[in-house]
Amino acid sequence: MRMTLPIFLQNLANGILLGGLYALIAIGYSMVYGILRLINFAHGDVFMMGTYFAFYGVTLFLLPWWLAFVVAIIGAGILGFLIDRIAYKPLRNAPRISSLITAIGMSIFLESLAVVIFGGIPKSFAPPRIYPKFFSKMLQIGSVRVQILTFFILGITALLIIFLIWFVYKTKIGMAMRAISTDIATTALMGVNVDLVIGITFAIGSALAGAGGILWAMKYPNVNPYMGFMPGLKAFIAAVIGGIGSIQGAMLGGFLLGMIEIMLVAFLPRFAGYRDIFAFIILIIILMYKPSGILGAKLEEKV
Amino acid sequence: MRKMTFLVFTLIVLLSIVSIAAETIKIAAVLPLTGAVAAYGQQGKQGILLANEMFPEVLGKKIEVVFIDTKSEKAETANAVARAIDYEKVNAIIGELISGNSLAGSAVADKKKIPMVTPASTNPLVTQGKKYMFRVCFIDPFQGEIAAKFAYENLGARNVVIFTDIEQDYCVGLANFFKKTFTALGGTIYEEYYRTGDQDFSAQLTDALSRNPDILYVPGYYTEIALIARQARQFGFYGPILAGDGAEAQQLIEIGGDAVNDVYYTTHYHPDAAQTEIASVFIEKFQEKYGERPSAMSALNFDAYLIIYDAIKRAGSDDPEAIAQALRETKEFKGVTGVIKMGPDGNPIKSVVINKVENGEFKFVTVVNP
Amino acid sequence: MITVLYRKLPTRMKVFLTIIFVLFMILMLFLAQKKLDTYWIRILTLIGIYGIMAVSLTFINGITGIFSLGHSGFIAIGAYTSALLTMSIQQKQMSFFLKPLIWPLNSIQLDFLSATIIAGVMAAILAYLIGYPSLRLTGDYLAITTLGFSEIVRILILNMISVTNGPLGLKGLEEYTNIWWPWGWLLVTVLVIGSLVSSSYGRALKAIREDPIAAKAMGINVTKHQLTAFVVGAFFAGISGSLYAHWLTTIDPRPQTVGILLTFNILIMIVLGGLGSITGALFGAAIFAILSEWLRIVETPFKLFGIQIPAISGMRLLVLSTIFIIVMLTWRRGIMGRSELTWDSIYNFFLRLRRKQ
Amino acid sequence: MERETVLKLDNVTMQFGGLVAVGDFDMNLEDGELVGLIGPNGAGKTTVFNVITGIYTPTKGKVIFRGIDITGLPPHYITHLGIARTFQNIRLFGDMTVMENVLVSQHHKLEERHADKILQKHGFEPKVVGKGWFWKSILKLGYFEMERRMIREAEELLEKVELSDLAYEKASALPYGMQRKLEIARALATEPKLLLLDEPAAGMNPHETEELMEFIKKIRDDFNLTILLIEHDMKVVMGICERIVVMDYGRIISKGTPAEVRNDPKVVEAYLGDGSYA
Repeated sequence: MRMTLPIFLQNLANGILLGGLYALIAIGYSMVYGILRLINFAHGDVFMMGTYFAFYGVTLFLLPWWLAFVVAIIGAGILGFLIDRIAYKPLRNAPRISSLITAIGMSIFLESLAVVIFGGIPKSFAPPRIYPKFFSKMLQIGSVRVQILTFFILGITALLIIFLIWFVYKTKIGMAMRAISTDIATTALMGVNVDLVIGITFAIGSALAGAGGILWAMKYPNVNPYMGFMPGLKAFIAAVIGGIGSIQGAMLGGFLLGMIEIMLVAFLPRFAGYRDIFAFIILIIILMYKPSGILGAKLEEKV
Repeated sequence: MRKMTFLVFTLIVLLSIVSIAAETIKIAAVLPLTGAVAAYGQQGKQGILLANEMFPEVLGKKIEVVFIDTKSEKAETANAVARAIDYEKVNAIIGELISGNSLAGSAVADKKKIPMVTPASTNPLVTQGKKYMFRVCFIDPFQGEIAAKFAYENLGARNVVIFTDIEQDYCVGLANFFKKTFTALGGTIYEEYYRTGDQDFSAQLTDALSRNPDILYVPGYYTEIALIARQARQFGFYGPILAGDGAEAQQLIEIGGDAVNDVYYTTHYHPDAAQTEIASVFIEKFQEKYGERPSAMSALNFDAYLIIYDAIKRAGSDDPEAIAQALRETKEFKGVTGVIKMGPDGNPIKSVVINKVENGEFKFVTVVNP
Repeated sequence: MITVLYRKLPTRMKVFLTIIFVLFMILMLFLAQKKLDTYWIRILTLIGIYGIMAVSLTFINGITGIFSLGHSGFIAIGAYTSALLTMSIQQKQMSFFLKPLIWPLNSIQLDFLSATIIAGVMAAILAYLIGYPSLRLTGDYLAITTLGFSEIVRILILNMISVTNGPLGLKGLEEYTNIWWPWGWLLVTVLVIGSLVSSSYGRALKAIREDPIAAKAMGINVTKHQLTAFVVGAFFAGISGSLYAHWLTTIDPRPQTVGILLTFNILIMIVLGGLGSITGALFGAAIFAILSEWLRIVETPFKLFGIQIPAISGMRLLVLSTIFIIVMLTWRRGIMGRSELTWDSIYNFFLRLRRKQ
Repeated sequence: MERETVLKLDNVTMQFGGLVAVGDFDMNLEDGELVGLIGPNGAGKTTVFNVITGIYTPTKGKVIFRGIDITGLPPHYITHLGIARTFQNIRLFGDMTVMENVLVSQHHKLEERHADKILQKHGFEPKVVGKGWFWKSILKLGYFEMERRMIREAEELLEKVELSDLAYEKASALPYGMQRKLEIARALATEPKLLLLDEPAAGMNPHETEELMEFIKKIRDDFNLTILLIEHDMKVVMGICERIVVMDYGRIISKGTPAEVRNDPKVVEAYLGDGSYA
């Protein structure tokens, strides 16, 4: 492959964009895992649901696009909260594997629910029907062509992450979240309403997934009930790479994974078919040799 | 105790479900209504429902279509066909759409000697060696060959990049047959690969466009074609994109927007090239019923129903053996997707239509006869 | 403390009862084949195949406590291995038109039994290679790693066109899998895994599930035992893959054929049956196969309490997954929990009934 | 008469990152001794156990058991060679019966041929009974006889520790005191020469503690054991131990007979300074 500087820069831009989207979804995974040690398999499906909410907000309820997006993000948050209340809360004291199995069940449930409610035919999430055409305009920066959408997505991603870091580190609930992730039992003894805080964590993580879903659909305008599975899995891998349980880690992992995927396909186009293998191999190597990820804290079992 | 009450309640609900039955000629439509390729199943269902509405009766009996979902899975397809035959006692079967699934299903139908017509499984193996398996679509080698000739002769292409969806046997097959013919004609080929569900093609496109292709050949399904077209235009490729019949769906234009202008594709029919009367009626009624243009998938499923209907009428009997015999003897069947003469092995001999997208509409380009 | 006496039947009696039961099952299957229509025979056959898949997964997941989500990978390897071995040379030449099949696969053809056994062995070898590194992990990390491995297997199958025919899959296999092969293999599976579980090895495996560190301290080579269980489970998964391929007569690397969705289905079976019980897994497999078919009613127009409900596709999976979640929330033990339905337990059940009277 | 040295810890150091959990630890246990290992919380007592039983490999130093260098051997080897332990927080196989818990501890006699070779090399009696039990278990060849033998041995053991009545109860259903006892029984079933008890009296009332002390003395004599015991309850330690080793911050600060240790000012300081013992 002839890798010239412009082509490299083009791929860099692509990588950053994909990475940003992975990062948004990965944060939700990471937050939930940090608190409950639960791989929330249904996270990818909340991502899908959020996109559908936005789609129907615009097409069925005729909301302006920005309002529909905000409502959809809130909707995804509420959905996440409900999922926790219904499916995970009753299993708080059960073996961790039980929650994992239930999460898998929840994922299948949400997918089939979407098939029943929204139908199996993919919906098109494209301008001008859903959002203004302005976003899909191309900007020429030197030799690199970038869509305005890219800046929008990166901007929103950055904004959401800044908000999240403020929330986790500067507010009372954020403090409670961090306390729970260190020691759930002690935090409960301190008089913190653990269930509420966990519920809020789910809500925020899910809202971010919803936002990620909408941005994803703006970039790849194809909405279907199964759209959440692969990005969900990839985001989980990103969270593990960065160090699961850590918000900064999830961001770092997301950007890294997005970049690696794009660059590998760019440098070795023959191996595009193996693209997902790379992600899984990275996952396995990280889990084997540094399960705490790049930024994660070390977890050890006491004998 | 609460658990007990709950269980009893569930049992009552389940037991009070009663299915409805009636005296009719039964045709089963074994389709992927959910799962990975639900979109095709749903489009197919639209076509069959319309056909059933337009031609509800034959030999004085009502035709009842039983839709059976396959979840886009092989095992489910095989079970669904067995269920259709033994439990629903159908006289003929329409389905499946995916070649691999049709194969699993046709093994069952062939053994039970129930005629089965697949609307869209284009792999040659589907009908091979089976006496009761038919199709209304053409097979991959033919379509790939026509596409290659069209690219070389009509579009004047000499340098083509093929985007192969390595997860779809349909796509790999088409790409393969295209490659054979095109290189034989003297053109050069470069290949890129992707997988169903991929959303980002920027890496492949950056590589592909650095080879300055005249056209891109993307014999995949419409979602990916639309995304590839969008991203290709963003990267500054404005040449023609050639595709197969998997491109034909309203979603191609919805997802692709302006980017899919100049997408050519080989397919089964076009309203403007309507070789049959039924085609224009079909399009009109379809738009009336669903408010959108019919896709090739709907048209092919419509034809699958219609060819069975025609066979029953000609056989003068709803006996599966007689229907199968009549299907084998089909000569001048006028369907929506063209005039079909059933060849040996249950493969139809029919013409290929080439369409293109222009300003958000599907336009007829040319028709190639076998 | 009240001690409930647990009586055991004499071994000879149990062996006798087992033989009677097996003969009875053979008779029942024979009758089924004579009397039932193809549809029900297909479901019965499928129950046999699912049974092997479920028992082998519950042996790994439920009894040894290795939470593996990689079962579909072993099934895929088994399916492909045996399909490549049983296909006729002519059939292979016809199918592999993208790239020719590599030597020596292109020039051999074996009978179904040998092909199935080799399929199991291949899956077992793969399990050894995967298990060796990944069993250092535990819990959900292990789950996600095995899931990753099964996905890697699938993607490799997709890409290694000169061995697997890539996305085109293998088509036109002989339909060897009648009702006898799966049920015969199921018997072997249950006998072998049942023997292991009820032996000292089974106790060691359960001990590892309960507390791996304590098990180590009691002299058990945890890694070796886990690996053994993983390999044995994979062997039978490979067998089931062979049966599955020759039942479908075609196999391809789509996610819904041999991908994560298949693993999820098996997981539903063993959770319904009770994670950690062989007999439970069998019940789970039967319930899953029958319920999946029976629930088709909810996808056709039907009447509920006299109200007409239109056909909605996708309802089946919605109902199944709802049941699945409810089982997890309210009845986590499933049907059997971790207990087994054995002659001893049946005997004691009747003893207790009598004592109550 | 000079007694055989059962266990010798030679200059053992265990470091986690920069943290020295155990430093330059020397200890000799002689055949039949009952020795207490005490010290404030976090002194590194359990780490010593983990080093002896192979859960940790020491950063430096050697562990010699009956003349065999067991440093760095995996835990199951060490158990087979004759060291058994209990845990501070009970770690029974909760979902299995009392009988099964004990039977699990006999499993290594079917399996550990490699460890058995080490035993034979050092002139001890082999423990492994026959070979190929994996296949024999599947095919049920000679298996029932073996199973009967294992059950008989387990029954005898349960008889000795007075748990026979509860043999078919689930381990997790036992009362707390019984669980402690079962943990010891399970360790005994591995046929150890050296038994390590990690806070056996934790959570017991005075009456139960009294019984436990008798029980420990009894099994030492019945099973011919050497016992090393971690305990916070000074009554237990002072009551039954012949020798006591006191640790603080990973190092030995005092050792000797109970009377000697009790009067050692360093010991008093360690405990008072820590404040955990009053």
